[in-house]
Amino acid sequence: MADMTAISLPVEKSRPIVNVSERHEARVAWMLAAPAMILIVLFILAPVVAVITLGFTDFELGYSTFKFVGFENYAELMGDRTFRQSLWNTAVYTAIVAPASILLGLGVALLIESETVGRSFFRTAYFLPVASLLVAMATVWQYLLHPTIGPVNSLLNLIGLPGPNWLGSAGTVLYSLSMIGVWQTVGFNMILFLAGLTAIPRDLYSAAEIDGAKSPIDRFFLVTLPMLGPTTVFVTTISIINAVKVFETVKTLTEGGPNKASEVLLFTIYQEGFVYLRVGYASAMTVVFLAVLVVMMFAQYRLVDRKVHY
Amino acid sequence: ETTLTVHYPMPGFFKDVMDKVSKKFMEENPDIKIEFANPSPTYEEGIQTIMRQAGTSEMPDLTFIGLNRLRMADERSIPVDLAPFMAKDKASMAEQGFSDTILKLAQVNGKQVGLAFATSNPIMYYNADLVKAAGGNPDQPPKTWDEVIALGAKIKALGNGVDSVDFRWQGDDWMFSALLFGAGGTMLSEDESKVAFNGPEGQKAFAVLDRLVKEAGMPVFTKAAGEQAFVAGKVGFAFQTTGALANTIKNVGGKFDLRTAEIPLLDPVNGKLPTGGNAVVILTKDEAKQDAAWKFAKFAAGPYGASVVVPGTGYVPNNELAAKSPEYLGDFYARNPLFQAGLKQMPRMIPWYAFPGSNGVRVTQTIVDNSSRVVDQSAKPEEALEDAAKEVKRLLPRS
Amino acid sequence: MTNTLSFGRAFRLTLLSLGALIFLAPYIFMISTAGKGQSEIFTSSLSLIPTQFFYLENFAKAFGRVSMGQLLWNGVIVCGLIFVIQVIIAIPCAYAMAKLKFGAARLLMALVMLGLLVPIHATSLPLYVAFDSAALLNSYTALVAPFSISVFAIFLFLQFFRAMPDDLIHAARLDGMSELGIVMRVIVPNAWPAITAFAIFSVVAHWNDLYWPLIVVSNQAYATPPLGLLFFRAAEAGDDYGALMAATLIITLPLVAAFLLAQKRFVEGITMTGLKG
Amino acid sequence: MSALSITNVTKSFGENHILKGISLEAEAGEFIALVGPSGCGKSTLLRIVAGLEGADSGEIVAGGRDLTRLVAAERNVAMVFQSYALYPHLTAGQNIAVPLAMRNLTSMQRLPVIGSLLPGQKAIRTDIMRQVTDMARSLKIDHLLDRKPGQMSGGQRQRVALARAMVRQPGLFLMDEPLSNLDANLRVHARGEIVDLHRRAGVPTLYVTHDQAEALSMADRVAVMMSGNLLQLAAPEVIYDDPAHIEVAKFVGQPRINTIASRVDADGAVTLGTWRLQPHDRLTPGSDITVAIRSEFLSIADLGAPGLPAHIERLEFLGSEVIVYTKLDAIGESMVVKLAPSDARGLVAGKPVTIVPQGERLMVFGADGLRLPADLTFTTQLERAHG
Amino acid sequence: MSALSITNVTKSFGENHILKGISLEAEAGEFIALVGPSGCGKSTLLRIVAGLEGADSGEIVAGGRDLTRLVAAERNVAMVFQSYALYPHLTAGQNIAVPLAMRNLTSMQRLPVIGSLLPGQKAIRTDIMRQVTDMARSLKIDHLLDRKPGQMSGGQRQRVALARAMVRQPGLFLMDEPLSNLDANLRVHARGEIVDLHRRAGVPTLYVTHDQAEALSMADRVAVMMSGNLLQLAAPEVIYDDPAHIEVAKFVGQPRINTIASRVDADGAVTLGTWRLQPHDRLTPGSDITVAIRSEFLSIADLGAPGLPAHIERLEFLGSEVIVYTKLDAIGESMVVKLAPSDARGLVAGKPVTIVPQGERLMVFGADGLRLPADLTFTTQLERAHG
Ligand SMILES: Nc1ncnc2c1ncn2[C@@H]1O[C@H](COP(=O)(O)OP(=O)(O)OP(=O)(O)O)[C@@H](O)[C@H]1O
Ligand SMILES: Nc1ncnc2c1ncn2[C@@H]1O[C@H](COP(=O)(O)OP(=O)(O)OP(=O)(O)O)[C@@H](O)[C@H]1O
Ligand SMILES: [Mg+2]
Ligand SMILES: [Mg+2]
Repeated sequence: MADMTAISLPVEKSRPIVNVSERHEARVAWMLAAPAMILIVLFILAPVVAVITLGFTDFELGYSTFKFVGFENYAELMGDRTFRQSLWNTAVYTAIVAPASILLGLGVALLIESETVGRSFFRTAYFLPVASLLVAMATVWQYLLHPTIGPVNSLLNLIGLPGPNWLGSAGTVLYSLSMIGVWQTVGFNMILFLAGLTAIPRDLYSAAEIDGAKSPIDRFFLVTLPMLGPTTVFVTTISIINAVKVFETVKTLTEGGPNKASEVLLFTIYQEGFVYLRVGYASAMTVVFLAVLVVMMFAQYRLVDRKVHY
Repeated sequence: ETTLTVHYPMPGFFKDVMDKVSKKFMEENPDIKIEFANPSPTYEEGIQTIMRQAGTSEMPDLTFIGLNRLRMADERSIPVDLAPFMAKDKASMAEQGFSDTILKLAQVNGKQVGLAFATSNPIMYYNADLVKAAGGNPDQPPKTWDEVIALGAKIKALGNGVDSVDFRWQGDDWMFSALLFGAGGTMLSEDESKVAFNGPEGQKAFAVLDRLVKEAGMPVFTKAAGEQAFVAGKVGFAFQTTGALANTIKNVGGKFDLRTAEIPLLDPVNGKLPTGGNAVVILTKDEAKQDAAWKFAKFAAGPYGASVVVPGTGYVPNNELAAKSPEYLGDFYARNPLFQAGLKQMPRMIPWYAFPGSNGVRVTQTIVDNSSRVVDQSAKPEEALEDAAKEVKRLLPRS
Repeated sequence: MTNTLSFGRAFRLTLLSLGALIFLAPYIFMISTAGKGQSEIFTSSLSLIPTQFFYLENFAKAFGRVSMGQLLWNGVIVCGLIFVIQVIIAIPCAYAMAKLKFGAARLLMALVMLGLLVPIHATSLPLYVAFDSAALLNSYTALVAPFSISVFAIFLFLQFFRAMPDDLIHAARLDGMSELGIVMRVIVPNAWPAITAFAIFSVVAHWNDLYWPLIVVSNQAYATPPLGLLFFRAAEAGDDYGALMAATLIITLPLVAAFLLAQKRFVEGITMTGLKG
Repeated sequence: MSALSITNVTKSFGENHILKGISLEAEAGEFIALVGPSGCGKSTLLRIVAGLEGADSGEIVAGGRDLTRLVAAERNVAMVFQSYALYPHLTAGQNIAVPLAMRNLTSMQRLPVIGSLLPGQKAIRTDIMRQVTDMARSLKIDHLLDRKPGQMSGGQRQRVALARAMVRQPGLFLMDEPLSNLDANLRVHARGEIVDLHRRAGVPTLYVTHDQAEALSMADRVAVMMSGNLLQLAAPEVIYDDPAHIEVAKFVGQPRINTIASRVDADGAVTLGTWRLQPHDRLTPGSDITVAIRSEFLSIADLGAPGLPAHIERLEFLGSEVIVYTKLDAIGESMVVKLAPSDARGLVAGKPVTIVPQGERLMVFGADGLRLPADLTFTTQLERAHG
Repeated sequence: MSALSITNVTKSFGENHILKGISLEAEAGEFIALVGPSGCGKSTLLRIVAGLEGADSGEIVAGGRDLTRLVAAERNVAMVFQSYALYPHLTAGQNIAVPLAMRNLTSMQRLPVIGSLLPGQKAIRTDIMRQVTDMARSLKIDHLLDRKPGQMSGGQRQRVALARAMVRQPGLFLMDEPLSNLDANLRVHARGEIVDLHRRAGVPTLYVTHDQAEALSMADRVAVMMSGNLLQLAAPEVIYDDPAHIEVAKFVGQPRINTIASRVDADGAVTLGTWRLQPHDRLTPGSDITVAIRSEFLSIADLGAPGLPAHIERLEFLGSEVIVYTKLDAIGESMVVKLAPSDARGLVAGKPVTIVPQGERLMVFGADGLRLPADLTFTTQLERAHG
């Protein structure tokens, strides 16, 4: 048997059609994607490579020279308590802000869609925080959350609750920042969900009604949620990434304090690189930050993505 | 004609001052044109911008650098040494009120890297209404920390959401320095090789902080929160820079009787106070421009500059002539008693200490973090101080 | 179906209104502050309506202290350019990734993910050095170029395009459209909700961006709106709140107007009714 | 009391009046086929009955309940959509199970993860799966239960949509062309299943179809809609043999009924080319009428035989029959004749022949399109017109 | 050389082998109808020919060009999708105009605003509009040109899809059930339009349909596909009268052909219940065969007449004909008889009758499903089986 296969001449198989159209498709795809790819390389990849390189140096801002120090920065990172602390804080922040803003965003989008009056008003109201200029908003939040003269605590006092020291105490500062983070991102997610809702064929709701999905909740689970699958994956990914990248609020509101209670990754990196000027070390931090996240997000995306597309 | 590009931080604060100074300067020096680069929001970002731009064509000719960052800038050879210019100008320098004390503020290891432009020191603000209500005499403000604490406790006892004290410990080590230097202490040993702030002076300093919380019930405020509470009339004493004076006056308006006084010192005899503010620094390496830049630097830091800065901000005059001469600030202080506290403290001003080495800035943060542990009572003052000292020791350059 | 106020509907409206109130609270405070004199802003008692109207003064300050017109104009130019370029670059790429088979799709996906994660803070230094050596600082190019590629846009469009029925694209191919033609004539008209949503995000983000303009712009002729806000801030000494809020309102207002105009677009249902099955 | 009564339903889309007042009553267990030209509003009527679209006016009552004010989910109707409307994210099996799950499981039990932990749901789920499998088997899609709609052919999707509607026990069946994408055998088979189910369920059914064989063979009564009106609602035989309106006659029957416009002579007779027809009763002289006869009631004789001389234009082979297209020599009107293939032997295009109508099968319609009384049919067959 | 040649095309979806090697040749201007059970791969084949789907292997050559190497846009084929695939954002008119605009306007001229300023495009646009209107008129959708797909009924959408394909002058027409949602009259009308167009264009056409009347009447040849294979490709008459395979015989013809499984006796004759059939030629004794006869070649006689005794089970009225379902008394097999309504008078369910087949119409298929030689037909009609 083995001999026979060995001597038999290769049979001419009819040419697969696949290759041609696929090759063409691939070529076109390359062409369409090329500008984006070039720009990604130029404005994202190249700087990232530069950052990675810097991570192996002792470069400090202001000095024109630097030397390579190998993995020294990474070694230092291992024992850096601040880095660990900010890693933890970032995780906590993300664990609060991402789910809360996704759920609220979805809820608000659904509520607004099912309402007939004041849609424009509500959309705008929930969107406004997205458009807010944080430099100014920081002041406002400082005041609103002021432990003694702030309106929030005044209201709490009215109903007999003690007002916490929102931004001042190490115990609450992270939650306060999370709250502000949610405030900022709900509108963002709402818009995405609103856009996602438009892509759902009306026919499916008809079918659902006919099938006896009486309550809006039934229809939500039967049609809306699954059909929003891709949008939800997108929103989730973006929400997590944005939460992990929290920076501005921390910088303008608490500067990481008190005593590092609101120290988050990007703030730490910024602090190292631009305030302490140790760009090399900050770069190493950035690399670790990116490596962890890229792997995590890509895995998550591939895993979930397969499930939601039909 | 020479055009100078000038960069400065905190435009909300300095824009009017800069406009005024440069206008006058151009009137006096028609051959020099002043242009402003986009200002930076804070000192911190200002120096970042300069460091980034150092050596590029974008680098401005002059900038204003926070006094505590001069050392760092100098380590990176960013400022031009002013000694040669001063040597040429020796006579007129003294005449224009650049005293040695003042010059020292902008020296790093004896090198004149800039001229102090706007300087401040920490003072005590107080709400006379609250002091009165608590049984104190507003005309006789507390002179020692003990008195502050005692009166603070009484104010706190007034209730109704009123707090005793806001001590601006956040952000940097400036106010800690105020306590430390006020007790006669120093940050490091003379040769900068050992940590010295954990000595008895430092312990006293942290103890004050601790007692402010424990005995006077000082709350944990963020910087902005403290400021807002004070101007709302809900805080008895606020300890912070004179630089905030002008704005505080505006924010308080007629809501209550705002007063200022000298800050209590743990060592009333030898106590010193750190100097905040900034110095004008020449960056341009272009010799032709340098002369013009020097002219401008001298003008800005000179009496005219000071006479513009002081009323607009609350800073203390960085120029002796300006303080005394009727041509400049003259009777300003008589008319504005609130500004006097800072002025009276001028003789005690010493440079805001900048730590050596690449971790210099980070040391500041370490001190702030440990201060915060005291304020939120998560650590005993001795403990926090020791931790700070240990950490700072680690961060100092090993020699 | 009916417009009567049922219990559920009343509940829904209450919920929405309460939420809106919470979300608007900072703005309410802001508007109120923009009309207050400086000493009236922080008081122990909360009052939203200024006792004395300082709107005129504060807005006059906002317009007087900085050249607002120039700032807004720069903002429009920069945001407009950024948005147009982003869309032109991202849509074909997203289409290729969503609907065409090609080997690099996965690599591209990884790049996009990376791009999403990389904060501009981390790469600003290398980018700054690059722009400096190309002598491009202080120009619209410097403000626009780094954002010419939006991985967010690619990612967003990718999700939307995938949901589009293949048959539609097949029909277009048979009708003789090139792939680029399909993108322009079939994909884009049917992706308005996504494009509008992205437009909003892009414009908002770059209109409000403070970080990058601060780095590349030292010449005030190229300053964007948030840079103008700096003139009302004095971190060390306390801000001029009234004027700051007034200026913020002026800067935010165009965004709100744009949003109001745009929002119809992203909720306008494009139902795939050309199809069966 | 009728099981379903639709009263005076009207509907417009903007300027277009789609339904101009449709009224219809169905008995319990009655199967009504709804036919009419494309775009006449059949789907719209179904959607209104289902509660998916609001009518501009009119009432719908079923099983004694006034449905008009109820939302779709409460009307308890099953519907097959013309566009299938399958849930793209669910497999065929899950699609079919949806209505059962909605009815038999509580909303708690239906929750994604938690639901499957609750007590009692296991048995219900098993039961649902059994019903789904049974239904799928009867429509021959049991091998597809795990596929998603995107992986199925058009006909397969249609059967899933059908199964989803048939698996329930609704108060009313609405089917919008449920078999249009099926091949003939499958269609016959599915027809049988639908009729069976209908008989078992005993609920009124509205069935939209373009296939006349379907309409005529399945329905108890056929409703013919046209341009917004219900022209006739009657038993299939009546619709076919005794249409009340010329449009109904034209619409039903393949090939289309032959019609010749004419005018009543002074003596009440009708002249058709060279032939005169004498009706039983008198027609109003001078009135415009249309004479119509179905193609199967015409036969072809050799030239010269008594009848209408004509030429053959073309022939169409349809397997079990042949359609002969002819043109009458005298008046140039087309006449279509349906023959058994055996009878069509020897016929070729161009050949002159004689067309012989069965006189008692002639129908006469007035100028308004309405049928003139049945007793008007002609006894005097095909007398050669004098002169 | 043939105008279209498909050689050995195979295609699998995962484990499912959908096309198992389809080969087919079409002459220039030939109209080939593709029929087969739902899910047999018709749409898939069309999509492969169009270049929308890659085949696993095989070749496609059209007009001398090897299409295999070309992408869809270059193949110059027009296709009607089973799912319509209309552009949702364009009106009906714009939908139809797309292929013309693509061909006749340069890419500059097609640009939204600038395009309408360029010289020369005005005339072209007018011409396109004219063609669109003409085509729409011929499919009776000219009043819908300004509606978007969402505002049209199913049949209207289908006609727009058809118009979009027909308005071009492609090298190849592919139509996937283009008339399934149309009513009978419209369907006949559209059929005529398609045939006309096809004749004018003279390009090969592949036409998928479930409507046998369509397949048989329109096509030059009919291709019957089943479970991935092409069973027979022949002229309609051949497919109907002379099927090469039992499956083809079963698939084509309504009602379905009557089949009776049997075995050849030792003497080469075939016993059907109480009757023995004697073929012309000898059949292999002992082999399994299937005897088949179409329903129209059976007739019903009174009980006692020579033929197969049976009972009537039910009757189905189809307008011009009646389908009689019977069961043979002897072997319990079902037999379906198609009669003219006149011949069915007096028949009721349960009545015992005699079924009389036309012997020369009997077909015999072997165990492998293939037709046994034609000269096997029986001359000895229905001899009563002895004993
Ligand atoms: N993407 C897919 N994945 C898996 N199987 C598929 C896919 N697409 C089609 N099929 C299967 O391939 C077979 C052929 O599908 P195709 O659409 O060609 O059938 P068809 O002959 O057109 O049927 P119909 O007459 O019902 O339209 C079907 O059984 C279908 O289930
Ligand atoms: N949303 C709409 N806006 C405007 N006109 C519409 C809309 N929906 C349907 N129509 C029109 O209403 C008429 C009736 O549509 P409907 O779908 O009820 O027809 P139908 O009888 O089901 O036709 P078909 O047999 O082709 O499915 C059609 O002429 C259609 O164009
Ligand atoms: Mg319809
Ligand atoms: Mg198909």
